[in-house]
Amino acid sequence: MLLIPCPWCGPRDETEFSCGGEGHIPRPADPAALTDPEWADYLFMRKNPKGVHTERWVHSQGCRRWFNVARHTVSHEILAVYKMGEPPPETGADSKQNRT
Amino acid sequence: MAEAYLRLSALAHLGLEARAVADPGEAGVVLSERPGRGQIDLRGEAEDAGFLGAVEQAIGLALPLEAGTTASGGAATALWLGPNEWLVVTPPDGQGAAAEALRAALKDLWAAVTDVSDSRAVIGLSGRHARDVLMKGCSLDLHPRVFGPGRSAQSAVARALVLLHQTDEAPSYDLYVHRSFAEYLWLWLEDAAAEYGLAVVSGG
Amino acid sequence: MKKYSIFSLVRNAVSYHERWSEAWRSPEPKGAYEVVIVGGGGHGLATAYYLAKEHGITNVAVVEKGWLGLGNTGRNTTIIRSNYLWDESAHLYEKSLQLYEGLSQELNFNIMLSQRGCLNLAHNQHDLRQLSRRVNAIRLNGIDSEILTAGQIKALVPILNCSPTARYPVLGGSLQRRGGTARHDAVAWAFARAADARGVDIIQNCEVTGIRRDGGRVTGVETTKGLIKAGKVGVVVAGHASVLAEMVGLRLPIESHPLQALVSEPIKPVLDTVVMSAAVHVYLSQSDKGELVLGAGIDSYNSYAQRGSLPIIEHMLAACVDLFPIVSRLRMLRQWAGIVDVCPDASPIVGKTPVEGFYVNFGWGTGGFKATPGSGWVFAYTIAQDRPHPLNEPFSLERFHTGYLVDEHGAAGVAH
Amino acid sequence: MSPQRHRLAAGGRIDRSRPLNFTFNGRRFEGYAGDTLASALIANGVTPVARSFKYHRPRGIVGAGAEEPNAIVQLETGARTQPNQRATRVELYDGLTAASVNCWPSVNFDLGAVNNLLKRLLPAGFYYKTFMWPPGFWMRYEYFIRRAAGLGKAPAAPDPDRYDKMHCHADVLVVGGGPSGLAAALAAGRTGARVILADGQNEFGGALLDGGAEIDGGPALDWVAAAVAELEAMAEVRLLPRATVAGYYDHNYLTIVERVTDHLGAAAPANLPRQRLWKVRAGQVVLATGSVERPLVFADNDRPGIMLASAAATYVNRYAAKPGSRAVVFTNNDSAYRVALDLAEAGIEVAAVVDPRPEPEGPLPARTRARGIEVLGGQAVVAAHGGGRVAAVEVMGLDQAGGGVIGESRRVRCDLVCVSGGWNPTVHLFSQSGGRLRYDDALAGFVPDRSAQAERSVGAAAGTFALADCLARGFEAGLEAAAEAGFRRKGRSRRAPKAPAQEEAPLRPFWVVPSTVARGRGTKHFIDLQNDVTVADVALAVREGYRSAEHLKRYTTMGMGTDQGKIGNVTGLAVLSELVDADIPSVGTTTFRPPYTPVGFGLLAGREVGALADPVRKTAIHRWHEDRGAAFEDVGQWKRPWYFPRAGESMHDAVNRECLAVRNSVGVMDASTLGKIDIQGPDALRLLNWVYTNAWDNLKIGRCRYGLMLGEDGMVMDDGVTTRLAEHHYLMTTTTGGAAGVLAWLEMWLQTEWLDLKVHLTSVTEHWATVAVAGPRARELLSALTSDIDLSAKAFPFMSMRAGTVAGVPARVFRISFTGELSFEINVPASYGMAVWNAVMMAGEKYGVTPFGTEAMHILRAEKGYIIVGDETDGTTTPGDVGMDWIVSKKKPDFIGKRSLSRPDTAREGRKQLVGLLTQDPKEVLPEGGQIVAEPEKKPPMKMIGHVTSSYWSASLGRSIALALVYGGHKRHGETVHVPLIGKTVSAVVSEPRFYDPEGVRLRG
Repeated sequence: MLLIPCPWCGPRDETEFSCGGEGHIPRPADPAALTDPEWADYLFMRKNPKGVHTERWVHSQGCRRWFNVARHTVSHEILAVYKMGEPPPETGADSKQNRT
Repeated sequence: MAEAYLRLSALAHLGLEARAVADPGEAGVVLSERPGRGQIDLRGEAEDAGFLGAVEQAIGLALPLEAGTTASGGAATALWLGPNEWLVVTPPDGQGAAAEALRAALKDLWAAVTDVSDSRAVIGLSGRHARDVLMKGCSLDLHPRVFGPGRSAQSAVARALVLLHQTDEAPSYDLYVHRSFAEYLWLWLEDAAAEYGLAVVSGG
Repeated sequence: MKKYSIFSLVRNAVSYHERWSEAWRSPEPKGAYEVVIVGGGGHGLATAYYLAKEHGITNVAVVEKGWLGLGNTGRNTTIIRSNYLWDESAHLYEKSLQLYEGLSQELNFNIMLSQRGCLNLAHNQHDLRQLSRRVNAIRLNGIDSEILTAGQIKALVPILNCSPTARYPVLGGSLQRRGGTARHDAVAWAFARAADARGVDIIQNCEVTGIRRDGGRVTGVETTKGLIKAGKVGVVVAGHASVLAEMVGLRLPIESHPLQALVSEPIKPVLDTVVMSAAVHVYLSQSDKGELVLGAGIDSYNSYAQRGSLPIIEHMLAACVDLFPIVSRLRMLRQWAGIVDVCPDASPIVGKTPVEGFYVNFGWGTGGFKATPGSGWVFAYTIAQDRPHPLNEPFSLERFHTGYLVDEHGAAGVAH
Repeated sequence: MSPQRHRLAAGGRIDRSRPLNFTFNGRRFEGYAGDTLASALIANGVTPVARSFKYHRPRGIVGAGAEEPNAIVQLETGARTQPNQRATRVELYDGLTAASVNCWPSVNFDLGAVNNLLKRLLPAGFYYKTFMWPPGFWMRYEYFIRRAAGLGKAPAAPDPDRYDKMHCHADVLVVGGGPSGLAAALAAGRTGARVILADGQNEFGGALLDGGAEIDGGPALDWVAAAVAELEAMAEVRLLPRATVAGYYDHNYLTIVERVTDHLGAAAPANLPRQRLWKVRAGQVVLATGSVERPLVFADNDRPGIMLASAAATYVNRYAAKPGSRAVVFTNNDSAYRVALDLAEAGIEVAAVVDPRPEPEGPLPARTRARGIEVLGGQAVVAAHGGGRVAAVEVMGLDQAGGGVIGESRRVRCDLVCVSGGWNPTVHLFSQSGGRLRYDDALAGFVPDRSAQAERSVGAAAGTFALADCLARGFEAGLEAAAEAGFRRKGRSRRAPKAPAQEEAPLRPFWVVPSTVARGRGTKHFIDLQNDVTVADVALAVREGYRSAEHLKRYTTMGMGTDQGKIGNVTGLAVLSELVDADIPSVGTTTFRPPYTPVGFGLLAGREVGALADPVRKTAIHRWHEDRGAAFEDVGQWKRPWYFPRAGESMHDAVNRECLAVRNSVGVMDASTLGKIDIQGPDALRLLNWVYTNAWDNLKIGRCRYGLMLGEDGMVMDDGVTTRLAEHHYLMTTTTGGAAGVLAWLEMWLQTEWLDLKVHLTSVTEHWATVAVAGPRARELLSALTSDIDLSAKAFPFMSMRAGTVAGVPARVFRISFTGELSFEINVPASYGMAVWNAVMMAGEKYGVTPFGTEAMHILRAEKGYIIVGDETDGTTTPGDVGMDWIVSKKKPDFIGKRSLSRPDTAREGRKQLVGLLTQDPKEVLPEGGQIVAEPEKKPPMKMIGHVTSSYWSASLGRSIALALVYGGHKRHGETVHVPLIGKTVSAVVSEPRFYDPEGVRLRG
């Protein structure tokens, strides 16, 4: 069971959180201007890397705050936790590099 | 305010007052319902000194800014809920005046004052095995080195979300739980406490 | 292929079983094939078999990075059924079930298809409405399905807690009598043996590291055993779809999650039916060896590790003990997880891609095992004919652009 | 009762002053406190104790711990019966009853043993090759196979015991209370760190419990006692005996199974749980899990009386029980020489020590010879003889390579064979933690290599066997672990415990003994005793291409038994490596998965069963409903009153009465479960415009508006009424089921996307109780309860809100309607909910006010054609599909879900659309979920054009009504469609989905 360091509450069990999937997918500014495939890309297409994944979590049973997590999808190691709006830290999150 | 006799606490139907004993004796775990507290959900910018000052002015309380801490002042206690959220707990029927004072003080700021007094029931848990009972359903580290008097945390106890507040060294705890989950949590606590001996006391 | 039968068993007993031959060869890869199938799980092996059998294409290699059949093929809870809501799914899974029904004889390998019935429980009024909609749709699609009352369910599964005061009371259920289980390993082995007998090369311990292209056309695969040329490449990799797709720059609407399962210690028979409860995320059956086989819901986060989180198991077993009180004193012997590739509509992607000669078959989520022969059958057709069979046409990648999704969360929401 | 014939007169850790009675296979025996069931059976000379899984061969006790493959018993009877218990792990208590599993009629005469005669027909995987004819007959064969399979029996009744769970945090968790673990715990404990020491046995000491060893110049057991006493006195140390660490999960999360009362039998105190699951988050872990001896494999090595040498020593030394009277020790290493000496010491004749090493030298062989025991170097036991028990072994010389036998065979009479093929470090938990294993040639076994988590292995688990090294390394590891967890040694340092050095010669890696008969011809060399997997089975698997360790395991079932192959797996790998001509590390080890030993389902479920299975959420008015005999329906975790039957009424009667009351007079409903979200902030309006399909700009203070919320995929997600309370203050309501989800959804957007929006959201669902008063006389009723709210249609129009006092309680009253009638929803703080409900009931008495439940509510809204999210929508339904294009703003440039609505399939004509259905026979009520066809005469597969989403008997209309989603439904009004059911087809006409007061006159009245 993961131990996730909430940026506010500190380390808590995974069960207190909800996973919001891949992070850093901004909502398109003008969806009407997008083609159907472009819109589908925003809606559905995901990196799903085998390696470091930057994803969003919310401390749903605690302070109810959303934040970003960089986590390895094989070792489950959490490499970084950072707030919404902040850029991902350098963790080698390029999936090509970190295929194991 | 309406007549108090019209009110029913979340656990009134369990007949806890009738079960209450004056002296818990050898019981390892002591439970009570602590009804009627005023509760206000307060939102505002923790970085804004103006907000903090206005709150202190209004209710005589410096809001706790560190996660998991509490602060008391005036007649109220504030529990940290999030980086911009607190639960202000007042004595019974104190929420109206406190909310008015807060609203007046914060009217020009981006803040929110919401009376949630009936949202949560409060269950008092004490006795020498109080911590053991909590550990059965709560994954927080409650060791005195980590979680002592004055600490609070939102977490889960079994399958209910709970705002936990340790009120003394004994340790004694107040468990704030959403009203509709209160009966479930009470029954769960009774079951978990069975191993240590249980006494119900009056918490009014 | 030496035929398996009771007679061959007796004959070989005389020679102390020293004369059995390999079930499949382990050849080194040739330099080129007409078709390379990436992924030696059940679906990939079935694809190769049907390419050879139905389309006469035998110059085929199946490349597998590890040993065949040890991914999700060997990690699922072996449930087979075709009781899906939408026509598109119902027809595809029913094709698969029909192929399963003759598979032991066709492949001459006992896959132990046991059509002991698959029961879905309803615990509230909403469940009952959904169940009725599903059963009516399945029936009108010509597939067997029936609604059972709580009383009929109690008679069928005596160990089920049917008390009206249960936390999750059993208000009714649907039964697909043709549903059941099969021996998962045997399905992979049987397809491997039969494909091999038709000339397919099964190449184990051969990991694909790149896809060769010439312009918009695929020309082969780079592997740890060297370049293998092929005019057509079919990718059938559960739990690794995104990794393979990235090799040709394809972005997928897929996320990979752990799906957990466990078995109890073996006990004498107590459960003859497969029982599933979507509401409480429990599904269980009893294997021929006597183990109760239980599956849970997926873990919420992306993962390529074949392990999951304990709370999922605790939650599932609590519901299970409540539904089946007598299992409380049984014990969990092994727990594990598979990696399931989940699409937003809980339906697979089987078809062509923008890259010519590059075909994909993945995203079966939690329900791949039951689809094994059907998936292989339609995928072989798609590769051989360079166009989807009507059965898999709705399951294209383009559906995510048009919005024509096949939303099977109701059927697949609880994993199987 | 027979005396304990095989009990030694003195010694052991049993308490001879506390005899205990027990029953095994119907016979009564006596043992002592401190015995396990296995040791008591040995003390009574009981053999065989079990039959094997496949061939039903008689079997005896092989081990003394968790590794036991054979002695699997059914413990107790009735509701407390427990299948598949290892006799070696069952502590004896007075009155214990146990029986062998999987044999009939008895363990001594088992009809299943016919399989042993047929064994040549039953090689590994035989079932894959047969039972295929005639087609479709598999399930008939399977019927018998299923009945033959399985070990013990499940109880027939619910479990009367209770189970507990405990979350726990530790700086250092030490797994295993042998010398290494005790030393580690002492070292860590002395730093003040929080330490947990868990051990599966009833007392700490591990292998030291077998006696003999020396620590710090005295008997090791004295040191153990002192160490335990010191640990017990430490405030931050938790000692858990009878506690097996079962699982090692991500981020140093481990589970421990504590057997709290299992060893007490009927004497177990009623207030204690039977078992407790400790869920430990550990800063650091020290794995001192020891090792398990492995056997040497020879022909018919499964005969009762053949056991692990260490187990024999344990029975003699710890339990004072004699596993035989004349022993042969067969070993490839020095450790079993100690066993030979112990046996001799206990008065058991040791006929010989057989050792494949050509010239066994060193102190232990020397002492053995000095004791007068014959040591047969360069030789091996090639076969065992005997039926119910081993009677003799055959010993032959080995050639240099160990691959063949030489010389004459010698028959040695014995009733006990103690085998030792070396030791496998218990690396299960290490492997579970993700750590990588390494094959150690000297040890001929796998040892921990690279750690994946904050953990270290010590002692035998790390391949360190000498006691002195175990103590030193354990102590050091304890200090290291504590230091990494932030605790340094305090005050004067205390030295590690010391033990005298021992000299041992290296083992000779040796797995399967060759014999004069080709393997698999006539005799059986067992690798996996529980699953009856032999060397010939492995050879067959390899021959057929099942060459990976994992294929081998699955094809032969090796290691898949309840013992998980703890003693046989490495041997199996060795045989495999020999057959495929590769070294052991390259054929690999199988992955160890949790749990280490089986964990009870009931324990994992904990107390979350029965009444505590899942929270039952109840409203503030629930008790009233209950007292009035309401029938409830589950909506999520809530219990909602479904209908309120009066005496003698059917559901149908009650619901009709409730509906008519609302249409004709007044009804009252508890609507407290609807979600309520308080929205405050200058950007509240912007938020509403983002998340709802319609525009909110012109909503006046005190007015309400209905809103539809979509997912980003354009599909209907939730709906509800939102009220503007003040300039920047709104109250949103959601569906009951959507309450938590909608709040989370809004928060997600605010916190992850629209960080600049100044809005605060607070759930107030639980703060308010909601009493909905609906019907033409609602106004009259309410007017008796309020003096400060003008209820007139003009002053208080439809879709508005007024604050005031109702029944003396401050309230918000919303004039909104889900029934189509004049309706007021009174919101009061939840603690007043019951009082206000009662006041409404009293005030309504003269109007015959009728409480109504969710069923009547569903009918009333269906008559009006109002959708219920989840019934008329299913996650694939757009606003247009349910005829609600009118609420989708064309002017707003964007809102959540807007873009998806213009995708080709979403915008397409002819999608499933909401219609009404009126059956041709007005008495016929369609079943909900019925599928609709246009051509009923066809046979399946039929083309389905839609389905019934809601269907009721409408008492108000005196006929049935239904809502349905039908392809192109909006253009089908007036068409006749058909719903094929079992045995009949019902025809209906497509209509507008509004059946009652379509102009909405009543609700505005």
